Amino acid sequence: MKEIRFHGRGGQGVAMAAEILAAALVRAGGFAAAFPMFGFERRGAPVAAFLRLDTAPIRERTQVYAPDCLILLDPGLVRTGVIFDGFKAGGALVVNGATLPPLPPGVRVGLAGIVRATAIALEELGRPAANTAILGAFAGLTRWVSRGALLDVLPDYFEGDALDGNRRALERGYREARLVTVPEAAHAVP
Amino acid sequence: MSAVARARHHVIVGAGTAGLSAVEAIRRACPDDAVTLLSAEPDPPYSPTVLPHLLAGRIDETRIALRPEAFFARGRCRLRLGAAVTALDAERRQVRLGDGAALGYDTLLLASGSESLRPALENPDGVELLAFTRLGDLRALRARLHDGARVAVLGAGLIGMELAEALVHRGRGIHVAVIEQERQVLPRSFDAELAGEIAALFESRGVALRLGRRATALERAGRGVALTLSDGRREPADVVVACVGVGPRAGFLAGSGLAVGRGVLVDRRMVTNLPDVYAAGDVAEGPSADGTPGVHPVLPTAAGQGRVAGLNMAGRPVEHEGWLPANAFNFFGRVAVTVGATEIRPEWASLARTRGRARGRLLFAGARLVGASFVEVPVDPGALGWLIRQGVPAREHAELLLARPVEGARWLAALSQREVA
Amino acid sequence: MTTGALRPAADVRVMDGNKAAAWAVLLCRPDLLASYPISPQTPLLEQLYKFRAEGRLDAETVEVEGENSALSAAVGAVTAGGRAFTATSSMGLMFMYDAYLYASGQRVPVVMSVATREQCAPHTVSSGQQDIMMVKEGGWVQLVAESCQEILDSILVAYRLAEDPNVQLPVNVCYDGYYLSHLSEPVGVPTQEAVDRFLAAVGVGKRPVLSTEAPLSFGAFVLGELYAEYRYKHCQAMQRALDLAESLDGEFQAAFGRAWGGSIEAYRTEDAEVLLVGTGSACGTLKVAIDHLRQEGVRAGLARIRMFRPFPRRRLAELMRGRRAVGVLDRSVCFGWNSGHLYVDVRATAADLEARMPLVNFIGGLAGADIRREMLEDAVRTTVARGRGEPGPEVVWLGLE
Amino acid sequence: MATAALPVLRDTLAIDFGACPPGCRACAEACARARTVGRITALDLPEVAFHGAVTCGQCGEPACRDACPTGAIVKEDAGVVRLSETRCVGCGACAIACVWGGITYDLGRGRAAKCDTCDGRPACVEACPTGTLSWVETSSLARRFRHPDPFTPGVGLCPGCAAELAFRLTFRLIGEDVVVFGAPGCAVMLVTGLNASATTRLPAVTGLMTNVPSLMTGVVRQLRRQGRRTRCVAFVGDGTTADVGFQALSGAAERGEPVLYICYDNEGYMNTGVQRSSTTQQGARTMTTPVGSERSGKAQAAKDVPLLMAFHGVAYVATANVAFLEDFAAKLERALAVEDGFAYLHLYSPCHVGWGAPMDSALEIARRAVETRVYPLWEADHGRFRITHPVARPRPIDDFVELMGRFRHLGPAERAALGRAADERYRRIEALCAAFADV
Repeated sequence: MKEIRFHGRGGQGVAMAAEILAAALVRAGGFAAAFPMFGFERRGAPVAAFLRLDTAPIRERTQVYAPDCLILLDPGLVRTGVIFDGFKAGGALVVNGATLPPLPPGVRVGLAGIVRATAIALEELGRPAANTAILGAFAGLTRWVSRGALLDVLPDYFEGDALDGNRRALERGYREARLVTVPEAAHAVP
Repeated sequence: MSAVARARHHVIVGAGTAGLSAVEAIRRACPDDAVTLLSAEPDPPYSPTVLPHLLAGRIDETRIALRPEAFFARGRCRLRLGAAVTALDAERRQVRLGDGAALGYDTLLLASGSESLRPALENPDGVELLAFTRLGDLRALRARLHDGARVAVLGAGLIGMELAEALVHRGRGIHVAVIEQERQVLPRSFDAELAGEIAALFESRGVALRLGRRATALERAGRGVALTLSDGRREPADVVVACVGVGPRAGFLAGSGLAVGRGVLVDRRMVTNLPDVYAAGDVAEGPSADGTPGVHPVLPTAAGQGRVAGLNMAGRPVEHEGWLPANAFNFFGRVAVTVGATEIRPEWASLARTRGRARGRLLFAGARLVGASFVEVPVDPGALGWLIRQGVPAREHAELLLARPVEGARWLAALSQREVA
Repeated sequence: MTTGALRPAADVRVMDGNKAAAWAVLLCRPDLLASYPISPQTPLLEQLYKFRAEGRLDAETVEVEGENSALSAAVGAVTAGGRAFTATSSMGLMFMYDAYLYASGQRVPVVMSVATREQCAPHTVSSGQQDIMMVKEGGWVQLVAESCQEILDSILVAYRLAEDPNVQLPVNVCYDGYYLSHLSEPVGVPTQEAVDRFLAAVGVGKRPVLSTEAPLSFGAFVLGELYAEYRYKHCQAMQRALDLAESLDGEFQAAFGRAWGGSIEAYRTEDAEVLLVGTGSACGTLKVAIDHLRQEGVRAGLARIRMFRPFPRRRLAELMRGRRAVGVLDRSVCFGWNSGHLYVDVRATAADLEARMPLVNFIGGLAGADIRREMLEDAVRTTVARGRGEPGPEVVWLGLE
Repeated sequence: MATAALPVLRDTLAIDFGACPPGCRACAEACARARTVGRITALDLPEVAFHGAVTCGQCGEPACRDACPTGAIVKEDAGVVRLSETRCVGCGACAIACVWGGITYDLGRGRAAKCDTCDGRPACVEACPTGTLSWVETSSLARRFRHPDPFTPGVGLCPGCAAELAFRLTFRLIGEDVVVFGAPGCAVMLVTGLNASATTRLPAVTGLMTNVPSLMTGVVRQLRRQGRRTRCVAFVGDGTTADVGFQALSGAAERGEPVLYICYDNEGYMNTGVQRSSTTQQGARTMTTPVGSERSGKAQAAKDVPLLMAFHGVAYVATANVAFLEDFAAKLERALAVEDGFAYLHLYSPCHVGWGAPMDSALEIARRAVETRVYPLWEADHGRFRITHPVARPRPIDDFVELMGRFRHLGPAERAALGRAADERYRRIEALCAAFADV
């Protein structure tokens, strides 16, 4: 079983990113469960979401405390100091932005990738919903899910122009994601 | 939750106009209450007013019932015929009946009507002296009337004159003589002038009027009888009918503690001096419109008093407006109507109008109409009565009332009724 | 026994608990949907209105001004012979409490889901089971789900239970707010034909309804013995619902290929020395904890209460019989008993047993506080220790201190 | 369901008194031609510049009948006071007894005669050139009763209850294709029964004080779904309506649910022993607004619920009053004409028990509430405001206040304030009528 934690802000589509990813994983024949951690609904508030994927049914109904992967839709949240809590040594890190945020000492990243997901979203959708672009990047970087599975489930969440825009955003995220080197990082892909 | 009043038992003595009006009123106010209506007579309720009309043949006995049978079948009303009341025990709240049985009541209405007064005359032979206030009287009279019979009527009051008129109307060569101690006919109803006209009318139809005289003795004479009059003359007859007046039928109340004057004394609510005992109609002596008490044995008064008594018995405190003298007479097609006062008082004004046989006279106390009498003129006695009762200032319209009495009175009454309403 | 397991299949969609409930409602073809939004149940309503807007749901929709009216409108529709659905959470459930009692006392077979949530005060919109515990004596049938699939399936069963001529009671389908209402996981959606077949046994015409042809008076005033008779019959119907829940589980499996265990899901209880008792989503994590501890040789099992009202007292007593200790997991508090609500019921059930055993209550997960697997493993170990005679407090607050 | 035979009630003659053209005697002449003896009197009196007509008013308790010695006059079930000419002996007692000008005494034949409305086709009306005489429906209320009284025997309300009267009328008008809704309160015993007994022959639902409009919503939606036009009608009190149940009422009104909601307003919680509600009149004594040295009576003015409902923008809102039943019936019919929207009737229904008045006083109190402007009769039909019973010259407020013990403690100043408040209320409705007469 792998566990993923999403961090972002209200309005970025954090919860939906987790749900789309779960749907794609199930579409591909696996099992997945995702849920967001909610406070009061407010634009701009910090939001987290959790996802588990496995080859067997998932019964845990708890938050993710030891993520195998962190997906940071808003790297600025790193300043809160809790983003990397429990991050497994050698885990994967997918960041929305041109560079990696400063990492706390002791964090051992196995794979790090960046993508300008917000810029892609603004270009393709006209609004900063970075979720599909970063999912494309996640697929391209980790290979835990196929780009095709993600594209397959997009019609369940979008329609019309939004569907087309999100397809483009996902494709561009997949293409434009870049692996980056982290000092002291272990480069073995999990 | 309010308690529901217990249904009560009302006993009404007498099934005439007053008694029946009381039944209607009780029914309307308290439909669940029980009513027992006691009539001393064997016949279904009727009004003695119909007697001359029956005798004259203007109507037959099948058409005189005051209410259809279904009326008594409705609700909790029980009509007992031939049930004469012999005594009242107000303490135990019961009346005693002719068969000795006692009947309890919650409220009691005395509406036993009136009965004929007996004339004071010598009758050594015990000659049969008929009366004319009940169906039984009528039947007795009819049995004795053969063609050409001579009938002596004692008294030229309303009943006597109506009897005389009916006998004439009946025809068959019947001779009628009316003996009256006053010098005019209908002394309590008309002034002398009008009475004179009426008298002339009767005489023109062959009725012998013996005015200013009274019968002092009665004896057998051959196959008939003979009356001795106060002036010494003798009046032969086959049948003698006493119509010298009526009085309240209140004899059975002797010893009950009930206050009786000329009739059973009642106030405006028809309450007697005994608890829950009421009286109405001919038997009652109640206030008139101006408040003076009196017995007023005419139909509208009986109906009004009966209704007021019934409502009070049912717990609705209402007052009778007081009786107003009013009469309508129709003798041989000549019509006379009086309402209110008939005798003028010194302080009153009288306005009259005569046109041919038609006459009208109005009495005014200041601006107020207090009496009206009309002969051979269509009038509306009800509307006139309203004007008199309400004290409507009618003096300024006296000319209109005399010239066009129906329209004038109805107009004035209607205006006043709209103000009152 | 592994129950409710889902094999990936073509009809499987990933959806959260609210959507799973909405799909179930759609399949049950209600005549009327009455709703008032409250977190975390709101997305369920939104999904149903979306179905309605798309023409997939042929139902009257009533956007009421409050929860009391939501349930009342549903009760009205059912009284007039329809099938109705409503849903709520937390203070919304409290605000409809008079109508809640009216519905059960009138024996109105309405179905209402509850996305469970804490109560005020203090204010919170977070998960917890306090709301359904506050109404557990209201005369309704209460089903509690552990997964999104079970939410969907329980709503289908709820209509069978509610509308059964021998039951005629309103039914709650309860699921943890956020932990299930917002948990996206694969859910198998049955075909409409299969659901229609399953529900054909109940429906309109099999119970007294409002009609001008044969006028009836609903909601009469009743005194004394007749009132006692109504209450007696209500109690009897509750017990019949308990029996029916067991037999329906087999029928459900025949229809849809899934069984859930009836009133109680018994998990690894056959050889268990200690028994854990719980209800709702945390039981999923508890199963993982049990599996984990069994690798260490700890013989623990779980009795997951699926039908909380009527309480499956006899079955639970059988499952408790002979255990060394019983631990009860509560996500609510029972003021005045200084414990959780489920614990009070389990304690009462223990009185049915000849032999006594140590009982221990664990309270956790209030106001969205996460019940982590490690906490539950500690709880199981604590229960085992009590079974060995180790002393300790009767009530343990997880994560506190 | 057994349908009781309903009496056919007759219409009657109306005369606009004093409105005849001078010199016209057309009615009297037509009557004399048609009936030999004229029974209507033309009061053509140029001497006093009056021109009118009078005839029998067909009294309910006719004095002429009571005075008749032969039973010749009867009051028929259909309303006509009929005189049998074959029984009349011409004694004239009827003419003495009648003060209304209803009896014609025929000198020529020695018989009385009176109007019998020509059995519904009066010659006088046909002859009237101006419409001064008309043939009108005096009994239109009863004529509207197309249905039997829905009650089963034995209704457990206080004797003299105005709400019971209103309930019976309401459902004789609405009929049997109806579901009636009640809520705990006095009149719930009109809707439901006790134990296994039912009070009405109608399908009935007794809800909670908080949820009647919502129950109605569910029922009416379901019935419409089944293709039925069955009416859903609530008959509930002011506590349910104005206070604890107001939210549900407001919600159903805003949604425009196709139901008819009738609030019988007896201004308080009478079923629980007379406590104030928000519709209780200012100053009124109740058990929760008792009279003492520090406080006396209700401090606040009555909540104007019908106005609040009108501003919900619903299809039909009206105030009605048990003493103005024709007005009530007409409004009920307009409310029933609304098939697709919400209709609200606010029915003034005095509680003689709670208001400290005699058992037979409810209707008189209700009448005076209108005549003193305490309770204006108006409607808002699809937003068009109209006063249905204008009160140009209100009676003094004391005429209303004096009828009830609940106001006995009020001094002259407080009474005057009540009167001013009533006037203000009336003028507010007048202003709405002026502003929204033709929306």
